[in-house]
Amino acid sequence: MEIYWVLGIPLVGGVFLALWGNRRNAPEINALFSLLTLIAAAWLTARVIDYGPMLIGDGWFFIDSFNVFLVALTAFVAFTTALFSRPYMRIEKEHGRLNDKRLRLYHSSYQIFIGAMLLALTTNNMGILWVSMEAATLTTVLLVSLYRTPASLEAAWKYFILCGVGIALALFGTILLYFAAEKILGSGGTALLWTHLNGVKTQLEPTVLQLAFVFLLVGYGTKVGLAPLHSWLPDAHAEGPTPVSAVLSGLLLNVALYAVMRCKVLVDGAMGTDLAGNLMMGFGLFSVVLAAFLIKRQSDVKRMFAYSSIEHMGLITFAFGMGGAVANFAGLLHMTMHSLTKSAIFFAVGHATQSAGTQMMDGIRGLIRTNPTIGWGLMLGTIAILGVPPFGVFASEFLIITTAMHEHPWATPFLLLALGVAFASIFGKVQPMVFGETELPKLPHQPALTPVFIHLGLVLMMGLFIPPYLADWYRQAAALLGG
Amino acid sequence: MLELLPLDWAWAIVLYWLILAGTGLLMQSRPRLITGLVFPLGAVGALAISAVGLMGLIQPASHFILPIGLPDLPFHLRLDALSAFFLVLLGGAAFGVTIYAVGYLRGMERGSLALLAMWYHLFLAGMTMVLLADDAYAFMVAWEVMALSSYFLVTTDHDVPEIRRAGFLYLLIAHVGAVSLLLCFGVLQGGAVANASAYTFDYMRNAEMTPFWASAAFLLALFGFGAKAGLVPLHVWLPEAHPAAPSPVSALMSGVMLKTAIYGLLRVTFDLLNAQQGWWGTLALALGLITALYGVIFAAVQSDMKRLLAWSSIENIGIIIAGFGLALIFYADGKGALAALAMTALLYHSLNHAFFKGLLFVGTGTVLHATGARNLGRLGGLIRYLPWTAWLTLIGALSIAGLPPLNGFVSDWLLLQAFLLTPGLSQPYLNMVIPVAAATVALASALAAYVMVKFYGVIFLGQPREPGLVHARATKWPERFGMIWLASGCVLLGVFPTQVIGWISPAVLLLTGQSMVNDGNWLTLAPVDADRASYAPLVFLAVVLVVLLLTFIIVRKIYHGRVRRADPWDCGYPEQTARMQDSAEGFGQPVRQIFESFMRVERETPDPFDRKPQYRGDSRDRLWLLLYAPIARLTDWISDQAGRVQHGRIQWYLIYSFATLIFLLVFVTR
Amino acid sequence: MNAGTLLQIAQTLLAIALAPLLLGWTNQCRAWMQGRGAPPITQPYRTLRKLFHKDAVIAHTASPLFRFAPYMIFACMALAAGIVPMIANDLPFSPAADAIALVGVFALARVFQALAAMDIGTSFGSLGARREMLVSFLAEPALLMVFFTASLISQSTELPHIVETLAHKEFAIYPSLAFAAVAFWMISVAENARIPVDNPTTHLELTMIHEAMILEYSARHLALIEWAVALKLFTYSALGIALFLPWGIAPAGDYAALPLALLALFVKLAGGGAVLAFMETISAKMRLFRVPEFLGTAFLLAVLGMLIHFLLEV
Amino acid sequence: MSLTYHLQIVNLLAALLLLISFAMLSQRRIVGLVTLFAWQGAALATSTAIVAWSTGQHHLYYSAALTLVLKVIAMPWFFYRLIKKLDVDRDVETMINIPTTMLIGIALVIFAFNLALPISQMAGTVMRSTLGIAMATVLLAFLMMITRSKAIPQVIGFLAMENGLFFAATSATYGMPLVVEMGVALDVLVGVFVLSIFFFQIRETFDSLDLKHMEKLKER
Repeated sequence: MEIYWVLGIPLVGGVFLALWGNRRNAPEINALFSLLTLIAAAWLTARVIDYGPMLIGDGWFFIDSFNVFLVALTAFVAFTTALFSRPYMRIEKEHGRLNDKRLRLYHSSYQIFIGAMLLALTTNNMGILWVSMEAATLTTVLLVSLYRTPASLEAAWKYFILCGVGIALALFGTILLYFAAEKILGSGGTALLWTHLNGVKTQLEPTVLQLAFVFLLVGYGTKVGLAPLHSWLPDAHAEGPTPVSAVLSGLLLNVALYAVMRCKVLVDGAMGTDLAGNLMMGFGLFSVVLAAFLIKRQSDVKRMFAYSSIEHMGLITFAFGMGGAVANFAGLLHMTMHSLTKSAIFFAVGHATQSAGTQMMDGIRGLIRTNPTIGWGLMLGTIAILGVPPFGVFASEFLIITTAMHEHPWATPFLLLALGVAFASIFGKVQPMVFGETELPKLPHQPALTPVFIHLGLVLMMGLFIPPYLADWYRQAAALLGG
Repeated sequence: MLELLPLDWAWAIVLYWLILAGTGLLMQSRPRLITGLVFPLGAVGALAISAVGLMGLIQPASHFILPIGLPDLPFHLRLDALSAFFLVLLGGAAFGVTIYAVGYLRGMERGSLALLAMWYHLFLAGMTMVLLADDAYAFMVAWEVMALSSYFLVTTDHDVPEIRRAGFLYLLIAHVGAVSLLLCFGVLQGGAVANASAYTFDYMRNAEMTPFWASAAFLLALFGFGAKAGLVPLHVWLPEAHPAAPSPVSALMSGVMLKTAIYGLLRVTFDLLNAQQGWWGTLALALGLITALYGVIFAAVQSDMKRLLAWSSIENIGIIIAGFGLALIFYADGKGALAALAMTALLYHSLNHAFFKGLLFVGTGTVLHATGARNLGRLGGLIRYLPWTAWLTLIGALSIAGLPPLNGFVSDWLLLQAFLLTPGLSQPYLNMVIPVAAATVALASALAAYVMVKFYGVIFLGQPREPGLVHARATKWPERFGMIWLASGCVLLGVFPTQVIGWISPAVLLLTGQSMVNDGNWLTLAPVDADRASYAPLVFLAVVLVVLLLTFIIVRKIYHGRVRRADPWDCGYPEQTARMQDSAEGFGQPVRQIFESFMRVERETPDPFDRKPQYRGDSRDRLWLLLYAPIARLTDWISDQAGRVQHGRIQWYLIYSFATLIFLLVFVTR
Repeated sequence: MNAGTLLQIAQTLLAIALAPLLLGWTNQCRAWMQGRGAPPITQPYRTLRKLFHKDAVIAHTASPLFRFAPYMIFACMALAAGIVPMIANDLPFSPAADAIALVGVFALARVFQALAAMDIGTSFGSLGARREMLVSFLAEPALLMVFFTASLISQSTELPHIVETLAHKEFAIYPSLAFAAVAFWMISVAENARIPVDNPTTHLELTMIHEAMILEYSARHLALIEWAVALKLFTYSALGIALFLPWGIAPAGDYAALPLALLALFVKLAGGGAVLAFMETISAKMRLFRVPEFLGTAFLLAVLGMLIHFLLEV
Repeated sequence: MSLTYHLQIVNLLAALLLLISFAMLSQRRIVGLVTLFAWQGAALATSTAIVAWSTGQHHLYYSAALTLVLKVIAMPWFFYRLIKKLDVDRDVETMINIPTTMLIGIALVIFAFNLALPISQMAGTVMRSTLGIAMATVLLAFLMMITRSKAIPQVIGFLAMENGLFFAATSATYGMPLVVEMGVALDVLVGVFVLSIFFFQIRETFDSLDLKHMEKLKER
């Protein structure tokens, strides 16, 4: 039952906000809808924790501990982002970068975007999964080009074309999947239901499945931002409004990776080899290294953190590729930590860029002097994302690296190199932004930094203490992923 | 009622420090309360922790599990003799320094004072946790908390670009080191997948390892801890970061934080890896000696007092690591007793260094406050204006120069004795070469004396080089008390070595399986065998004092004590100005001339018509150019190449996707 | 208060008393060899007496450390003299400090000397201190190597035990000690501020090392320092004797041998002084930056001695 | 027996599809491209209809109708209007010259067939070889997107890709579940709608639809 609330609220919200237009209280309404979604998601989560995995709507929706934790995460970050975007968008409007029309577009498609992601997470039908991924892409295209600047248009165009092509390939993969499945499950609706596929995965035809996986990996991988399919990501993150960047790298990437993982489970079952795992490890490693070296040469702060998202997605993909209880656990943990931390960072960065009036890092100096909260938020967030204890990101990196050390020692030098370079580059660029002399003005509005510190607080807590039920939840999910 | 083990006290104190950190932050509006209340309380904690350490030395190892950390891996804590010894070190030094800080930090800008209070106590807590941690995760967390808090302490006044640069360099190298430690633990934890209990040190102790992986683990550990300890060539951050921090923090970093690296090295090599192979020791010995020499040479040519002390810390770390290598060689060769001797020497030296380096750093802090100058060229003659500081610092300077009967000499002496015993080794090469290596230690300590004469003489003796110095005024009582504490530590450690070694022996026993035999009685120190060598500092001191008094009395009794004051004679040169004294550069000049090959010297010679000529000779670390600059260039080059990938043209991006797709299709259907 | 302690005190006092005599003797020999009229052998005593009687003149800028230093230096030297076996071999005090500690004592005295020199803040004071420390940090490792060679033979760093082994065990020829001896000679020349490293009688600004440090001292302070210098020379000579020609030093508890030992000591010292004077006459003072080479050679010889010990005598 | 005819017809249409893809690859004028795209849609619709009729999969009729409406009527018409409005009907200069593109295309086709061979062996459906053709169409469309440097041709390439997918879905696997196809169609529609918004925005910002103006965002 809750599931319909979870999916319904955002869609209703989207439509409502589209009609309501940008009255004074539109941002609050947006936040309200997100809150409701969060409540519904919490409710759903509670149900799943109590009763375990469940099929809803005669098999159209399937909730297990793997996707329910992503649902919860998505709803939560969506809510905090809505909170953050409230003053942020106000300030943007005062700066004259946005008008009512665009804000209306922003609010409604924000809700629809969230809805689409939730649908992608909860559906049991690989086809619907694809459809909702595509829907998410389309809505975000509008969000990315919100400013209508040449740069933002270009970014959106690249985003659209590349992800469109990717997603089309994913569709081909899905078709191949169906092609393999219908011989066993017979044609008709059931042949694309993940639960059914999962039941018969050992009988599926390996040769078809491996082709299917290639298409699915390339397809959804484009949205995950795995190198060398990542080219759209930095542009889209850098040119879109900051709340959008936050949800893009905080949520959308996760959802895409979720899709990949669902497919991987099937393929592993069908082939019995760890081909899928190896492919993912390769992609992951390459992304981590390439991203690290690209970070080094960034001058635009949002672009830099976009690359860092690529790096972390690569790390997660690598972890999932290794498979095994510990690695999967670490991967899931890292997913959570990354989306919390990265969105927090984007919040802080957003206000920083507003107060400086530029995204160029040379223009942002000595935040601690003028806006201490922003400064500390950015500093702590950066430290957290760089994997420095006691923040949670370190916990997952700890597990990933130590596991890699005895599973695949050959990979560790690359990981080290990448982590080192990334640390040097990011920290070396952030430190002068936060510390030192400055002539930046203070922000006109009180910045909305509660989300930042809520996120960082959670991340810190997870680094020192992971609540038992949360841990069990991760363990179950990790077990589902197998590998 | 339950009786509390030392361990319970220990982590209770950690908690207490965390709370203090919180209060420090909250008291932003009341700076007087921070200096008047928070820091004294912190000092009490330090005293308590050293008491806990003393208890822990005599009691058997105790375990405790904190219910935080990773789900399957809560924080395992353990207090054994080794941790206890380093707790004593930490507490002892930190107490003096913190008391000192009470006076030092008065009148600091309130916002940064609150932050400082927070990070300071976090720093103390982090170091303590490092010593208590008994599993890889807890250790890493504590380790990085320590690094992070010290980073924020270093960048306290971050308006200065050099300080920002120093902080960045520090944190970067610390992080790289930490990652290699992470790998080290990954290796140690061996093949055990999927059960987090494999991350506990208990598991690692009993893990079976092939020599190859054991060596890998050792090298990783040496790299990681070496990066923290400032082992050449990973030392570059140290001379930048330690001077940058406020003096009490510099004192803690040099005196205590570096020792946590030594602790980790001992823990991993002796406790977890059980010191299997001799060549590890040889490597460590060589690196240690190089570090010692390198450090002291650069200390001799510095002209910034805190930077000079930082370099001298590198030297001392080098000596300690050399002792570590020696102990390792002996141990791997099955010479337990000798290993115990070397181990005692290195632990003793760590303890000593904590005290005298702390003392010297706080001394410079006072000078800095009184004069506002860090450059030796602007100081001089302060013994007249800051008598307390001057005399107390003199004790520190003499001890670090390794002069009897103070503490620096004891550890040097023990170390040299250990070197002398190497002919007992089975490898012919080692027992020929190592006594020669001892000469390096001797050279290093002799140079240390040179450095200290320069340091002390230029700051406190002679005539003031700046007219303003005559207004330098005396220090506040907390500062004095802190310095007295540290100085008396130096003296006592020097005069009662047998008792101190008695305390240390449980730690030595834990590491080497034997404790150092003391063949002497309560006042003579005689390692291994009284006929070999012995040293009785107390007698020594007594005799010196007696002769001193006798001479004094006789001279005064038999002859008169008349004194006439006059201008200095100085070979009858008519006019004397302060600028005629040796500048710091001048004093370092012989060393620079002899060891010029190590450094890149940038000279500024004044032109002949300059009324107020200034000579500046700046000696730079050549390793920076040889090692770090190329790495930086390489990464830049690679990232430029990577930059070409992000071409900007959508067709290219499509081609990437296309190529990937085709490649994968070929790959899977091959 | 047993005989050993008495002997200990006696020896120390003897050293203190005789030290200026050795100095006087050396000067006399040198004067003869240079064909000058020699001062009487007791000249140093007279100088000391004269100095003690004078009023001390101290610079305005002098700090207490300046006045404290001479006593400290003198005490250190007396201590050193107490450690080294000269006539008898059982010194109850010797366990308090072995050869390495002896090096430490010399270092202590030197540091105080240098600090005191810097205290006034004259150009020459700091110049002298700098040069003194330079010489010392080069000499110390070499000296240590010499001691190592000796103690590797005798398995001990206790001077009495070394003497014991060399003099009273069955006689053996140690080629390593020959090298060590030469090294030790060079070192002690440097440490005692003699030609060719330094010239004790010059006040030529550009060359002086030790003299530059004590320029500001006068009267009793100067006297103490001069005495300490003589004592240092004496101790070094005794040290050389104990290490390289220890025969004649009375073994522990053998009081009958004492007179003979005393006689032997006189003879050896006289010889040593003469040789020192001779060397000083035939050699010229070297430039300051040749000193590292000089001491480097000393170090090399000491190390060679040790290696030879490993090759031939183990 | 009658199925063979259908089979032959569908195969014929498949071949036609492939041919049209090649034609698109070589077509210079945008209007021509749109026409070809319309034809491709028509072929697709017919084949779908035939499959539906021959196999009695009734929901395929819907998708056939959908295809007809969307890809044969709506979109081409829309594109014609767009081209008129923005008047961008000029020769499209390609990144690689046409003959080379052709050669690459042929290589791709061979590759696709070999790829599909093992699968179509085991294909339970009547239409064995169609999967290979579908894959070839997809790849060719991809190639076309790469070679064209103007916005509209790129989009048409994108849609042609969609066609290939559709063809695979319908002929190789008797169509996906209806919901999915509806969803897909909806997405395509929305996509085109979004695109049209784009075109105008791009046009008014860059006053041309040439992608050369959109190469600012890169590592400099």
